[in-house]
Amino acid sequence: MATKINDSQLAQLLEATLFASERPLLPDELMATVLSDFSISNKRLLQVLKQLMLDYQGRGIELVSTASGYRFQTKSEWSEYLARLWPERSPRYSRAVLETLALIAYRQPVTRGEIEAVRGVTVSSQIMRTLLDRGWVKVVGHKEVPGRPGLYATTKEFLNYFGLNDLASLPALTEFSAQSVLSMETEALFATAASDPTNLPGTPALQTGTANTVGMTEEEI
Amino acid sequence: MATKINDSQLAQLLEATLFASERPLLPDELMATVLSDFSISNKRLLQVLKQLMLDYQGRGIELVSTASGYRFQTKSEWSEYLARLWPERSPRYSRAVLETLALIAYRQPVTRGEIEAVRGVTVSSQIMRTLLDRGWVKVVGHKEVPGRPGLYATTKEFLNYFGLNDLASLPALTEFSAQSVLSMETEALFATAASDPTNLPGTPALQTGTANTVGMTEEEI
Amino acid sequence: MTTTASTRSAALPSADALSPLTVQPPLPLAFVRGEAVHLRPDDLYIPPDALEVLLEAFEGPLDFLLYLIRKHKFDIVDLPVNEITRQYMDYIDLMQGMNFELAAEYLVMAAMLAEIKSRLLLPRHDHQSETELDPRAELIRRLQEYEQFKQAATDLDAQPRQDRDFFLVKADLAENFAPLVILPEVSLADLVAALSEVAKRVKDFQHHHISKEKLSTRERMSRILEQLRAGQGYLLFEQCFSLDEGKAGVVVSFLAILELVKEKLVLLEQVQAYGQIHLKLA
Repeated sequence: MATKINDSQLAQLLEATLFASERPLLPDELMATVLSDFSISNKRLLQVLKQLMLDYQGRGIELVSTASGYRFQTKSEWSEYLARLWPERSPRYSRAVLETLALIAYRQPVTRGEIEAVRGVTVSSQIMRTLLDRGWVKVVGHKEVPGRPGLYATTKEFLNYFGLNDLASLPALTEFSAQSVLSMETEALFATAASDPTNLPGTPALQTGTANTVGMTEEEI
Repeated sequence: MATKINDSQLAQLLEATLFASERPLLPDELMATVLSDFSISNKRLLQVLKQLMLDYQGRGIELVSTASGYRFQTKSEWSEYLARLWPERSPRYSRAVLETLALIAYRQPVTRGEIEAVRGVTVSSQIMRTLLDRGWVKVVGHKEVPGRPGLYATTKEFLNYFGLNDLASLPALTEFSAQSVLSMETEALFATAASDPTNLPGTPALQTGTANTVGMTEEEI
Repeated sequence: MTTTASTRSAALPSADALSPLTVQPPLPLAFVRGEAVHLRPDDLYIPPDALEVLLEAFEGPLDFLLYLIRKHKFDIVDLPVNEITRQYMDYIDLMQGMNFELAAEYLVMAAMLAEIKSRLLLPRHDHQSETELDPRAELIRRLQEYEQFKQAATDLDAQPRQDRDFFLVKADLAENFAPLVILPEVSLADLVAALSEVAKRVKDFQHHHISKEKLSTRERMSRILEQLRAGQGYLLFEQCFSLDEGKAGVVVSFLAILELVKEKLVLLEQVQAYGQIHLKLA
């Protein structure tokens, strides 16, 4: 190609350039690099760029003009889907997070101070934020003591996530008070769960306990 | 958007995806990520991709299918101009590198010794290093002969880099028959020599050539 | 890359031009097989590195032999060993005469050519079968094979290549793009394990007998507190009960209210006897 270029060719060259470039390009930069062989007025360049913008209406990407130059970008309506191309895996929850969650589940409604009293360590704001952001716990009220601390409880999403109908379906812990028994029972729970994954929660071992308790409750009424 | 998506929207989403992705994407990968919410048949996906390819005819970029999937790339007619944006990107490769690469591509898996037997010269470690560093070849095993030499094969990156779907898309090996004509290269050579009798060693013409060749050798990788 | 190829090959004629036979200068600079080699004819200057460059122009003895064959329009399968050997030797001798260090492969090839030539010179015996291998056969096969890959290398180089013939493209992401974060998985077993960890650490934990009833009550406590918040801090006593939950539900709600009052989270108000009872956030 000589020093002449028609509008269609110019549009193609600009398109290829702006897509291939890692950063936005200003008209001056285009003139100084890919267009240096051609004598193109600034006005014509801007016209062709404008036409390019129109060409991409109704497509999945658009040509935009920013302070640092022209660049192609994806249309905002597809961002949600594009996010799935690069999912970020967040790290596993720490023991502190799991313990806090367990205490909120079993002792709700409960204040942070009460959790700290049982755990024997401070519960950081970060831990509470993690559980609140996950949508598993929420503040259901405030305790009328100095400072009016928030009372935390688990949410419906918490029950849904763990496949529970209600909190009563959480594994019972009454029988686990003795440490040795506790670990054995836990092991049994895991073993049963592993052999029959469809039966969680409420593995046979657990169900016995549950049935007893619930049964008793009903008879007591 | 629910689980329904029309062809135009699908084309837009694919367009946004393939432009946003840093690497080519296979239909399966598209299905598992951006399209996971929709129930789209493989046939429909391929149809829309084909339509997208057609949409970009007459533009500065094109949608192509490579070994690692679909990707957009600039049309080759603009490479001369685009190269000005990244003068450092396009290294030249020596004949030794190219012959070695060709032997690995067509004869894989192949040992260095086997390459040397065909080329009639030693294949330097530098040549193998260049190809390995480039990610175009890799050691896929070892030949069970004394010394257990490495067996070389080409990689997916090699195919992607050369815009190929698979090894079968490589140019067919030329069969040089008994009556094989002079290669065009050699013919051109004689034409030049004949038309320019001054083109003897040491003439300015050769010197220019020499300078070029030497310079090139240094640039070559 | 095609430009590179042609630039390279443009230097090739010099190989022939350098042949010692065509130059007629007064002062030979070297003697090769008795013949004078005049590297510096009157009107020409040879750059000292020209021969070296020439050597580098070939990818080895096979490449050079191919060049000689093609130059003389010989047929590979009809390899005229005498002529090729003569030319090859001239070249080698010239190089050695110039004290250039030749790659060993060139000398090996010279020896092979000499051997083929001598075997061809041997008188053929009548009893030799027609099928006996032509001493040239192996060399011809290698030349053909090499030529094939030499061409393949050229073809490969002509193949459109990334960053030379095409460039990869990329669009930026829209401003509203937010990465998808995959949250960690937790199992019920993890929760039980976590609680048992706490239990192990805290001795008096065993005094907190957490039973099913207790749990139902505590869950109901949470729910009532929520209802209270939704109702601006007030709730009718009856609103805490739902008939379709049956007696069990009523009992759980009642226990929850009592517990809430006990924990001073909720106040009960009754303006007049037998009047409506209100729950009020403490």
